[in-house]
Amino acid sequence: MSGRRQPPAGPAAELDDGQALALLATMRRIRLFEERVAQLKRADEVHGLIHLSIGQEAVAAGVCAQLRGDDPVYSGHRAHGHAIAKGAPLERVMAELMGRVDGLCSGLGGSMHLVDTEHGLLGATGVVGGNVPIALGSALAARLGDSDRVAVVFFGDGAVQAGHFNESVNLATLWGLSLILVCENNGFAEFTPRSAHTNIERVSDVVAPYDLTRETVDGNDVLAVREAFGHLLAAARAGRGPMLLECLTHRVRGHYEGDPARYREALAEEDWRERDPILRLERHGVAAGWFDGDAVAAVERDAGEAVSEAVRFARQSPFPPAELIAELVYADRGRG
Amino acid sequence: MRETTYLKEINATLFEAMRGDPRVLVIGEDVAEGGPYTATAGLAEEFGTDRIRNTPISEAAICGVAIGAAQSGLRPVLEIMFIDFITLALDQLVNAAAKAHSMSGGQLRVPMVLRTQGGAGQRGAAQHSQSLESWLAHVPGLKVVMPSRAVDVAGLLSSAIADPNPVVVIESKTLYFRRERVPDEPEPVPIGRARTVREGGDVTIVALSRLVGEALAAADRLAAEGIEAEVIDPRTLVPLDLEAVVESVRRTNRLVVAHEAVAHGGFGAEIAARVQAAAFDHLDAPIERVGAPFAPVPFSPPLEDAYLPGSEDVYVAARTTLGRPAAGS
Amino acid sequence: MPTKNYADAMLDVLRTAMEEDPSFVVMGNEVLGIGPEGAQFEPFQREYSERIYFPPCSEASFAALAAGAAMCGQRVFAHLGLAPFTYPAFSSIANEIASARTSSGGRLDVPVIMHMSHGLLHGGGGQHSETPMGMYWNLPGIEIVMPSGAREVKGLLRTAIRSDNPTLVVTHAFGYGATDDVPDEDYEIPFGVADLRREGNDVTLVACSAMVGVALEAAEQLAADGVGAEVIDLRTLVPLDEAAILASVAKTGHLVVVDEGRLRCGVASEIAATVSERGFDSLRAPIARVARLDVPVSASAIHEAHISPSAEKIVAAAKGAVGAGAPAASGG
Amino acid sequence: MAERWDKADRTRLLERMLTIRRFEEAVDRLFHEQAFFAHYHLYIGQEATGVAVMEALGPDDRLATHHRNHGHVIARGSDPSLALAEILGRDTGLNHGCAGTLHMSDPDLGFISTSAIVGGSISLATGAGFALKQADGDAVAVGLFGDGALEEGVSFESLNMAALYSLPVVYVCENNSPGALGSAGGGFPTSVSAVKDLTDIPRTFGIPVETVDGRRFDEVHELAARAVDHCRRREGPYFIHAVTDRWAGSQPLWPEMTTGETEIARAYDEAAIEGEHADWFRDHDPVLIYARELLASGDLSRDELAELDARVTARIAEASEFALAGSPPAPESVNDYVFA
Repeated sequence: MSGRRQPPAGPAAELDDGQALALLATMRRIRLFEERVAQLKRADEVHGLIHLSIGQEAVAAGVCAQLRGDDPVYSGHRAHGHAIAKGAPLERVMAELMGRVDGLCSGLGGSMHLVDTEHGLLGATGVVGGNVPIALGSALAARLGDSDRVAVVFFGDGAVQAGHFNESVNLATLWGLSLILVCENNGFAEFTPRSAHTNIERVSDVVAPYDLTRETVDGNDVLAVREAFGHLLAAARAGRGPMLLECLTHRVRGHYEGDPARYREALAEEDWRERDPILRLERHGVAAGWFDGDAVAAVERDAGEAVSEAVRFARQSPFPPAELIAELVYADRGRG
Repeated sequence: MRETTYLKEINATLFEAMRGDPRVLVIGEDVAEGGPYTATAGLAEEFGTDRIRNTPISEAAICGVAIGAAQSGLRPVLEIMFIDFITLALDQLVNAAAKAHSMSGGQLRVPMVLRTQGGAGQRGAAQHSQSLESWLAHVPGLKVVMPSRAVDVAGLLSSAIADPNPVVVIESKTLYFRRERVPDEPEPVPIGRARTVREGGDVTIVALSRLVGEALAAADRLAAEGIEAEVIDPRTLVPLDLEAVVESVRRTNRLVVAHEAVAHGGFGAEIAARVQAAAFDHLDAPIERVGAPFAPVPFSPPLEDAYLPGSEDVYVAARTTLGRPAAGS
Repeated sequence: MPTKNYADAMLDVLRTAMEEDPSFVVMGNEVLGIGPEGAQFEPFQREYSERIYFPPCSEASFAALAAGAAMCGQRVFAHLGLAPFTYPAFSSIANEIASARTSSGGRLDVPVIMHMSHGLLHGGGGQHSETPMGMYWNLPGIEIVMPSGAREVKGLLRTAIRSDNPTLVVTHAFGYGATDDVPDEDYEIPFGVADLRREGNDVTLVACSAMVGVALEAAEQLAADGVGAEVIDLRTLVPLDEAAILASVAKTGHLVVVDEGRLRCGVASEIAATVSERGFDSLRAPIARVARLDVPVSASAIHEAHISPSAEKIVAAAKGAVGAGAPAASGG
Repeated sequence: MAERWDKADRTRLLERMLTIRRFEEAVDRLFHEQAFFAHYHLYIGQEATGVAVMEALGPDDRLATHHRNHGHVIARGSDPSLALAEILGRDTGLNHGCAGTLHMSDPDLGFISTSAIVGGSISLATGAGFALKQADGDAVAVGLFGDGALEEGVSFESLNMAALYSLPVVYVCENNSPGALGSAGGGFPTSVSAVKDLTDIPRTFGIPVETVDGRRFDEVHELAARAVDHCRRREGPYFIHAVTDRWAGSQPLWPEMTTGETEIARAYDEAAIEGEHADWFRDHDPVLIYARELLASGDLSRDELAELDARVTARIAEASEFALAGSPPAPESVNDYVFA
């Protein structure tokens, strides 16, 4: 296969202390939020199929930190982190997972279908890879509207084996749209290791025939994600696209909450502490003098409070009225 | 009055919509060249290939593109060349387009139009001749229209482009080239309103798409025998103008439902189920359904001709429901 | 008789098929659902690891792959996942599998077994809660099986595996753990023969899959109120045992069709239309359909309950029909 | 490899190619005489590829073809009379008139279902390969398709699975896009693929792939034989990219015989090559190219060539008569083939 194309030169991603702390705060919020969700799922307070991204927070944080509010973002079934990183209010995400009327989607969407148009999260899908072509449509709208918005779609490596992924890469390349495909390659498609689904080791190799600009990074290193994505984003903003960022990461939980995950070995605690993207940034940030231990503790405390507040908010929100579902089938409120 | 065709009206409506609204764009396979039936001919010349976009043979992806573009403020008109190929885009249509508004709690809107054409009669065999409207009507969140004549395809396509929801416009390939006379200033055709094509007091015939013409032919034959049939074209399947049908059945007390699709699980079943519930005491005879047999569309002309419901079947069904079976049937 | 759940019943049949036919293959992820019963697959998987495949997220391709293999005489049990995940495979199923026999002029059999899970999942939300049989049975060429319990799962799956036609075996996503008295030995339940689950003289309740249990529950409640309900388990949708339904309606004069799929253009529509046509003179009241409301499924439990058929809704519809009161003709 | 063919072989191969050409000309003629109506796709210009691939196969191999199937069915050895009767929708046809031009198949010769959905044949052939790998023996599956099929998602899914499970499938992509309408804008291979070289697609999956001049029988056959052998040895799938110049008479959507029927004298008489499409007949017509080779090698004299053409023409005339004389199927038979 032809060698990987170099990412286009873009402005170097400057990182100041405040931004570093913000990245840490985002990841910590996602982590504590999801740990709480796991508890609430066991207590039957959140409903439905729940897919957690614990261990993958660096991708959501590193990517979304650099996006504008009007950049359309799409996600899949493992979307909590992306929604939170893109700016969706924690309490409204929690209320959605609890099926309450103050949830992002008034309780109609649930965990797998988070949407927050106000913050540019245009969709999350429960169909593996189903949002890739839809994100392409948003990129097309940006192009035709002379906007420099960049569309971003998150997906797992399992999505790459679905035909619509390849169709979309072809179209995006053909039309040169400003779309950045962000693959969270956690090595598992649902319950099955990548090696059982394809002979192609790296997702970035799948798109090689299209000569797409592509980059593979350590997805557990938020600084690496941020920097690589920053370069791609600058180029996409300038109208050069599409591109693919492959983030090699690790899913700590099973495919969904309740999944006994017998199909794989758990990572040893020690190894995990080494790879945990949050601990890594904490260690690095303190060593680099970006922030100190007190700031780290404050981040954790604030995030914990925000999550508790989100739970309080969600619990007091009523369930949606039964009639709402019939009202929302059609945009003009008409029934079919 | 002026002379036109169903196909010319589609083309003219697209021109008009694109001139009137810069958000409208046309996406599909070969659309810049006009497509196999020339429905989009000339558009690329006037509006350029940015707004008339040829695509690869990738129905799933291009349907997704239309959804994303619609969610982001455009008004895409997606062409799926044959309705049979909707199967390739069904995941996007059912799991995304139809549900986005509801699943997002009303935040997202998908004002896209999916134009496609169905029906047999051109010896297209099992994969290019199907009538799949019942599948689409089974999907809440989609609106489904099925025009039977030039003036309706223009009006409904226009209404569909203006609609804030995903609308599937199912055209009929056998109606494309028929010459029709239409008013110079046709009335708008709102989505969800049936049309009484012919009035009559003895039996109600509800017919879809191509079968409207067949029903009229049957009605003429019945009239010659002293039976006055009322022919209703629902024009829109979702939302269905049930009241127009029920009102008619309350007067005629007899109903025939006719379409080209496989009768089993077809849209006729839905109409029959609703009418028997809404007008049970008014029905003097069983509702007769006319549709294709439970078999894939065969290629051979005599087989396809026998397979396809036509005016003879409508006529026989009407006679049957009147308790006066046609001779030999 | 031993007590077994759906998963046991399926494994009984799959094991026999593996033993009888050295080329029999099982392909699919979470074949026994995504619940705890999935664990029951493990010993089977170890035993037949050579003939069990966990395919990529490529539903279109592996449905067609199973069919292509079937055209060469191999039997593949292809688990396509949850019913909504079969939409990406719709062209393979509708265009390739359903029409292949007719298009070859009867020269090619396609004995592929497609399996999927359907139904409301209690929180599955918009994209994991489909029961699209109204679409599948408008598609000539495929046999459709919807077992109502573990006993039926075993007998019907066995028949499906032996059928020379493409079969769609549809089990309820919540049913894998449901138990029944199921014989150890192999047996077949013929297609197109409904099962009269309960006799009654006043109203006929027709259902399939998990709705049979709900209908039986409704029948109990109706009995307490002096209404004798007859409950018919269709077992297969294609072929459909119209005669059984018509015979029952001839006796009761009233029909309530229960279906977990959506109302409009659903399974209940066709059954209502057929009976209203062929049982016209027997019917003493409008046929009521109790089906899922025509809306996308919400993640909210309140909404899910609101749109689902339930024993209470069936009871109300049945009483409406028998009382010849207001026609109970809407879904939900 | 060329030396393995003796005079009789080469004459037989030319006869087969010419049979396809005359068959397709008859299809077009019968369409214009309104003997049948359907949207049909001709194989003219690709005869060398089809015949070469079939020649590399054995009797137990299985095939999945697509909407442009006539040449494959004839090349594999189906009776042209039965094939033509099928296209005319007769009960005497290969599929009792149920298939027509789009879905024609001959299961006795190893064809499985013929899909007219772009990409369908790739997925079905992958299934055939799956079954053949499970079975004993060394039979292989062949999937035949055009370059457009590589735009459909199912093709990627299928290639991935074939590579993953190491299935014995020979994928034969007949790329007839050069010269087609869509490529006029400069895009190659088609106007709607961003892939500059289609062979990069199978290569990505680790599937061995080679491009071959689809107009040259010997070259295609040599590659096909290697590909089949690779699959027989159970070394996984193989991908053949056979490039032909699109027959000048073809329009992408509705075929037209603007080239007229092929005069066999064009194989040796430069003066017979004239008109708008002279280039195609001179440089791209695979049947004439092969005939010229036989004339040059002395395997065939001009008289023998004329005689061969006369024989083939008569055979197709007979097929036309058979097809036209065939009775249509009984209308009720529509229900006969739905279920086993």
